[in-house]
Amino acid sequence: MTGRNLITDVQNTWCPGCGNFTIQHTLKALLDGWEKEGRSLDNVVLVSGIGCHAKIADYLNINSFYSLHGRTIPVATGIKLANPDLTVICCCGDGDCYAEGLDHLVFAAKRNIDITVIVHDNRVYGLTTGQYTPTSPLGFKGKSTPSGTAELPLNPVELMLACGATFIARGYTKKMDQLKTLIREGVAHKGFSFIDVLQICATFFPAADYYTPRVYEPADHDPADFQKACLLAREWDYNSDARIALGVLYRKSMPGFGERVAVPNRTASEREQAVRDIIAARI
Amino acid sequence: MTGRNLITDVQNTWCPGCGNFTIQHTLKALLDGWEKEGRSLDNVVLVSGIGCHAKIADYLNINSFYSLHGRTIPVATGIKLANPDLTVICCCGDGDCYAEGLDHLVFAAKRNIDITVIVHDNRVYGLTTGQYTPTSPLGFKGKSTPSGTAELPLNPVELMLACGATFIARGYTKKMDQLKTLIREGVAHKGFSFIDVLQICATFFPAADYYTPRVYEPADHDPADFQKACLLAREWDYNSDARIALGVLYRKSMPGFGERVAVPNRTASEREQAVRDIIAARI
Amino acid sequence: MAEEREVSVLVGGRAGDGINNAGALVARLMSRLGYRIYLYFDYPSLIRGGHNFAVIRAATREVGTCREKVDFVLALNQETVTRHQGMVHDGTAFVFNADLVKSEGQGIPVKAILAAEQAPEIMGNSVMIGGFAKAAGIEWAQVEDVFRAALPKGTDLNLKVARRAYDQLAVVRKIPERGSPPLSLVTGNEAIGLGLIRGGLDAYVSYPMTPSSSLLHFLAGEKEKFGITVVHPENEIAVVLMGLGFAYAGKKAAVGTSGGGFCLMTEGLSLAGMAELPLVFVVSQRTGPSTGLPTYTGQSELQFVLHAGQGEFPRLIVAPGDAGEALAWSAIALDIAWQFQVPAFILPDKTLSEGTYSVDTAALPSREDGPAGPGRAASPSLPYRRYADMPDGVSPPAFPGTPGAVVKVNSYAHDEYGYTTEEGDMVSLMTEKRLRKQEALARAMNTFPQVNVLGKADAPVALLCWGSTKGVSAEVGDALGLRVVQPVVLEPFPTTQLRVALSGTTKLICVEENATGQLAAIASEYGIAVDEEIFRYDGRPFTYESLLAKVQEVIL
Amino acid sequence: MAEEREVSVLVGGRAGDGINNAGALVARLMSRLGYRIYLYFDYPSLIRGGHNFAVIRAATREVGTCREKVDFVLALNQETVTRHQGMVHDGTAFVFNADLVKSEGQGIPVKAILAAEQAPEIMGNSVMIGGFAKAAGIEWAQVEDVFRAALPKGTDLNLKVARRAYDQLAVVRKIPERGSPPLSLVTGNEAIGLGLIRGGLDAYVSYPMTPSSSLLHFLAGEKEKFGITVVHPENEIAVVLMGLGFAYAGKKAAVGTSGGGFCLMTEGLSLAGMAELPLVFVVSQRTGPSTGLPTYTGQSELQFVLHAGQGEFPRLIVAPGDAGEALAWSAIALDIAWQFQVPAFILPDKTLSEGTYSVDTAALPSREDGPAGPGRAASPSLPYRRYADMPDGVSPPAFPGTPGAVVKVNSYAHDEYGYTTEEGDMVSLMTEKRLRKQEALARAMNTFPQVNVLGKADAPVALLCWGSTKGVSAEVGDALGLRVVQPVVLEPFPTTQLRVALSGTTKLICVEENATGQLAAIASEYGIAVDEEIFRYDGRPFTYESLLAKVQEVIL
Ligand SMILES: Cc1ncc(C[n+]2csc(CCOP(=O)(O)OP(=O)(O)O)c2C)c(N)n1
Ligand SMILES: Cc1ncc(C[n+]2csc(CCOP(=O)(O)OP(=O)(O)O)c2C)c(N)n1
Ligand code: SF4
Ligand code: SF4
Ligand SMILES: [Mg+2]
Ligand SMILES: [Mg+2]
Repeated sequence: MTGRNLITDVQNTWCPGCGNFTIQHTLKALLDGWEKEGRSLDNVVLVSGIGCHAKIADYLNINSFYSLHGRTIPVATGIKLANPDLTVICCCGDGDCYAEGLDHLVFAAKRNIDITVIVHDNRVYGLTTGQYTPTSPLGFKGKSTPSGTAELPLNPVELMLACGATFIARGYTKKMDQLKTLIREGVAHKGFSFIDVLQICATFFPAADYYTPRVYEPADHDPADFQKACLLAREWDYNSDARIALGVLYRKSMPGFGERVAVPNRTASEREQAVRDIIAARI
Repeated sequence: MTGRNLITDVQNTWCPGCGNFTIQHTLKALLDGWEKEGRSLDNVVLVSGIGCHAKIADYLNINSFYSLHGRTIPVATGIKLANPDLTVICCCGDGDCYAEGLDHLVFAAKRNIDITVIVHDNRVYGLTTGQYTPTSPLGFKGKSTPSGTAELPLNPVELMLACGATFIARGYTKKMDQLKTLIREGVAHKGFSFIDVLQICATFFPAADYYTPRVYEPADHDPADFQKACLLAREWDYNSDARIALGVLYRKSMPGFGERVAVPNRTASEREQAVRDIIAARI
Repeated sequence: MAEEREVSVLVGGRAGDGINNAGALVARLMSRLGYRIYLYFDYPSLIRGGHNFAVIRAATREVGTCREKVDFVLALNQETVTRHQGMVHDGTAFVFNADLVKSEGQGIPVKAILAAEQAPEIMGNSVMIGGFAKAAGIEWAQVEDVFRAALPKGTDLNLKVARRAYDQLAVVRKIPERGSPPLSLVTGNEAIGLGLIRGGLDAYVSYPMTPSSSLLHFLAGEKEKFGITVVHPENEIAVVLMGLGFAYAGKKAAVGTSGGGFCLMTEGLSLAGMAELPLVFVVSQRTGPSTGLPTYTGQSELQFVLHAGQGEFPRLIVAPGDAGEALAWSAIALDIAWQFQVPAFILPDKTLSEGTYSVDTAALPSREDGPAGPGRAASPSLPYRRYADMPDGVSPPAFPGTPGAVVKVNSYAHDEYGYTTEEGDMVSLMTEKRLRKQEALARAMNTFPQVNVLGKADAPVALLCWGSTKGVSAEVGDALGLRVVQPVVLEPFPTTQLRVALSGTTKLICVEENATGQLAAIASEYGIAVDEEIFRYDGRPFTYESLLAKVQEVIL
Repeated sequence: MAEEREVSVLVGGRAGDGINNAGALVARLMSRLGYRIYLYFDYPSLIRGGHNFAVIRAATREVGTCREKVDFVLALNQETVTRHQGMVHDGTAFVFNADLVKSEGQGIPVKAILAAEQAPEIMGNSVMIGGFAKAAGIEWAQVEDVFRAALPKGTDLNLKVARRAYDQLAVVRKIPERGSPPLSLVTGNEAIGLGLIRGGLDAYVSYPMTPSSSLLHFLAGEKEKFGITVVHPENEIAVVLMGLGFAYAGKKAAVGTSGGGFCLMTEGLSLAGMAELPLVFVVSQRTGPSTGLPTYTGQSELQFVLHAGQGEFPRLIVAPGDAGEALAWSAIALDIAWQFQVPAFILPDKTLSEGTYSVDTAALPSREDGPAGPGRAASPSLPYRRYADMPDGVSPPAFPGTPGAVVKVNSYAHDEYGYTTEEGDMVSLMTEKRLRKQEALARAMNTFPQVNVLGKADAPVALLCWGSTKGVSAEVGDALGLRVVQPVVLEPFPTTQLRVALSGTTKLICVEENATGQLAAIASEYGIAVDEEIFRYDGRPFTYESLLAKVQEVIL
């Protein structure tokens, strides 16, 4: 289907100033571009979790699977294995895929399954009205931790480096052009692509004043340099004050899980024959 | 209770040559030692998952919680938060806590909860008769992957470094003395302690011939050196051929989750008063 | 007023406008006049924008539902006027924010008032409340009292802006004072939390999920006062297993969630059954299946909660009908869980969890003797047998740290010591131990009044309801002269008490907020046949009129 | 022989001795003689050591259970002789490994034979089988045939060592040839796998858990032949969600687990219900609760599987009674899941999953017309409405990649396009759509014979059983002249067919391998009252004699 209106008629209910708008517009712009390049959007699938971020499934007029809190990645993995021709993009929340469903993220990276994971990392549970997430800073006062959290945040970039992810990037919703590049490259990357997006939550974690002066794009960074990527990842630990590197932090080429587990196609009669052969061999 | 027989009468059903015997004997020796030092074993709790490793809960005559596949760590966390006087040791499997329950491991490290996690890392699902685990090498032919796995192993040491664990060690069941030191230090460490134990599975992953010539204890390693710890962690990636560093690879001191979330004790009448005050304030 | 003895107020505005708080203030003002209150808060699953509204009903009788018509409309946005036209009657009084809303009635220039006092925008609601108070003829002293109690921060400025609106408006429908002493206003989730504290709770572990989250927030906020540990872990699997860790260590724990999160707790539930560890599960129901309608109500988790977890083991399920019952039964649930070492469920729904009710504290039973049951055993006989086979199936508990006791709990089939067994005879013995425990539990529950009879107690036609439909059923029962029977305990199923409660009925009408009749199915399993079923499954609770009409249909 | 027409063989040894394989060879030898076979394999949850045994029963009738006495004992360890003394009768013939076992009967010097042929230790079992064949008077040519078919590697050497034992032993109890053509021997899990393949399976996703694991191993081993994707992911949550990913993309998937793993799938199950995605769940039951007895049987997941997942939605549950039924019904389950876009359950237990049965392939229905139902829709009408509200509640499916179709599935309450809705009317409409689908599903299932009537079809006393107790119930029914009624479909509950099957009964006895009577409870919910209940809950399946005795008790 070409020339479709990429934004649906569903009423948008994000708060004014929410960074999710940026992610939505970025995806829309990318989809527009692909369509113009003659790529069919019929083969694009968006998988979302549950949360503010996930509403994007209602707002973008493409195939979508609006799944469960924490479960975008296994759904996306199933879809990709079922039909390798599909381009599968996950829009996850930070609560979603760093807390509830963290293991799926680790295993997607480990397997190098060819999907693109965009984490709307607003560092808070938005839709459930403001509890801490794994990336909230130590001491964050959310509704479940009114006297402040008791744990340091997880550094998802460092985690992904340790898990063998083959494309690791960080974006920021106040840098839309760069974000577009990151997502485009992530989708183009053959294998697992991870993009942590510092997404402004206007209501519960309005951190623009913190991020904007600190973000930078490291000059001459070679994404093939793992050691350097580790240093960049650790420069800012999502807790202490430091510069925040944006861009593609690491990239590497490696065979994907899908190719490795591929099986030959069998016709119905070949299968029936196989069944009958097996049964016959059991006499 | 002192002078107890530390081994129960339960029939031991590990295979001959199984590395679990070493872990059991190591723990017994440590418990013996503690008892001799006058430390009461009444305050020691063992939490196990489900699998060959987990049978240790039946074999050691101490408090134990024989829990679920993948769930030792949250159980242990609850126990420690409930009663900080208890020494809580988890015996996990690699299937257990690197696959089914990986997120709990990550979060225990992140929180720095004061428990000791011993992973019986035999790199296979033993009790379910030999399927690959997250630490099995690429191409491992288990019952669920008869033509070989399609994914690289996870490097748990690297993972723990990325997650903020404050005590990280690797042992080997053919090095019992060292293992004893590691577990003793892990238990003594205030905060989260992680010990990956290369455990020989005599039946499904008899890797002694591989491990024995490759393991070494890095000379002059300073466990406070994070960068060095990362290099040691990456030296052997559980897949390619390399030297395998044993010992305490990383150690750091940090306040624990338990201390941070501690609340004042309240008497029954203080609590009742608080309830009545709250209700009264709602008039 | 629609009736002499009651008044209903609708407060509506955009999500983010603080409609819930405005509703609470209105509720409090009317409560102070001596009315019983029920507040229903309706909001979609979003943070800002969208339409929120609260209906506050004040009556001289106990209430737990809304009427379809309201006597006052407090409109903070235009939608409040346009959307709820069906809720208006001839005498409805409108009070609205004149900056944003066009309507008949009395407009308030909110912006101008705020500007005059240099007050911030968020004080707009105080302006509206001031206006409402005047329109309803409420004494200024009352307003001042309520503001002082409810708005400890910036009270004076809030009062100033409210007073301006109060002075500008005219009395339209005076709400008469009833004279009776005011009661406390408590939400269902607060009541559950307070009940658990009274039951001796040591720890609450929960992962946020509507409509259970407000219980987490409440207990997290008060944890210092209560001296309880509150943990919000990585997910619901961790929640239930941490809870079991607390129980094993001798600490009374509860966990909270809704259906989707409960799915992830079912394996831990079965472990609780096998290991005989006490744990209270608060499962607040919302519209399903799956993510469904997160902020709307439903009663479709009864069968799931009853049968969840592999294998067979005893459990307790209580479904309180209002905040008062929630307060009382939550303490009992925790007691019983510990007395019998079983998992216990408290099964509210969105209506109860997030609804506000008048609670009569005078009726609060004393708990001065402390929690019942063998919660903390003295010195057990040694060698300690965690699963000692007692006549009633309940083994004397001990916890790690008890001198000389080796405390072993086990998810495998096990012997009396907790060691794994695969011997058929031992497996049977332990299964029978759990069956006997189930019987002992049922006997113990029978000493409680488990089934409420409301309405006309000897009427031949009866409504059978459970949970939050108690209030609406009772009212309809009163209006139509029907018996209303509400089992609070749903497992062990109180067959005997239910039969007594139903004796002499000729027609039984089951009222449920689901689409298949879950209580009806269970009742018929126990030989109690339901003649008619009335369902609602659009996520909204029955209003008085909607249930009345449906009941009238089936009794004709 | 205990009876003319049948023979039972016990093979016992240590875990790790390959008792299951030895039993399979014995089964095959007897199958070739024209008998119907049932093989039960009993093993504790450990890898080496411990005691394993297999009982192979060969009869002229269909069998699905063991007798308590055996005619042959093949002892690879001493425990086989000492432990199973109760299973021996006067004429039992013993064949044993003389190196390890002291016993009456014929000993075989296994070590010496292996040494003579320089054969490895693992060929010891072939020696024993050779000895057994001789003792049972089986022709050498048969042995050779079976070895060639079953042991493709090292066949000649295996035969050589077997021959030595064959030559050393004497015929003791000749098992007569029956003349009828031999049938294939298939385990329950293999039958499920083959049935799913015939149903059009594209992908199997599973995390190992006894007693479902052998299905994973079987399909993983044959995936190239079948052209199916087999995935063993990180845990059961990933399993079910990957399965739903496959379904969304238009690929027929099944997932497999046991009760504990199924707990973790319940949230995904509810998603399947809401999103209307077809997925087959194979839940193989074992003794619970919790970890319970991993390698022993039970029938205690029926109510759980029936009510699992939050909210209400249609589902199919089939519980095949033997391998033949498993083969046929697994294909149907997959068909129906896709035809109605619902989750479907196949509910075996350890007895069925790991038991070996004779399967009559002649009875295999042809599937040449390919899978039924609208699995692959042609071009849908645009704009595509994933949840178009059709009279039977079944919306025409389309999958991503379909030109012009925007395919949106959603776990929230949604409209016809799959967009999230919170409107009460739309929520009701979609709930009613699912209710209509439930009715359509029930109607469709009614076109299948869902209830088997065995035994004496018109007897007034009936046994009601389900799943793997089919075989034992049928035998007891035959022996006592009772009717035996076995519903294969358990949801939608086949009330009409069950009533017909039970018509004219005066006494109904429910037989279940659980402790509470789960089918009995469901039947009584549908107004079918059970008079007596016979339970077994020690993890062991009913033997013929154990059930016979219990039935005799209650019919007296
Ligand atoms: C199993 C389960 N647990 C809890 C919830 C409730 N829930 C819905 S969204 C959400 C958090 C969302 O946070 P995040 O993923 O960061 O998304 P955001 O709203 O911030 O975009 C939670 C806890 C749920 N839907 N399912
Ligand atoms: C939820 C759940 N899934 C699956 C299983 C089956 N199971 C039991 S032990 C085990 C694997 C054990 O592997 P590992 O943790 O490595 O322990 P090992 O036996 O190797 O010591 C599995 C999959 C289970 N008990 N529970
Ligand atoms: S709560 Fe935060 S993340 Fe959610 S819509 Fe509002 S601004 Fe965006
Ligand atoms: S299977 Fe492996 S891990 Fe398990 S008992 Fe045997 S040797 Fe040990
Ligand atoms: Mg978030
Ligand atoms: Mg292992």
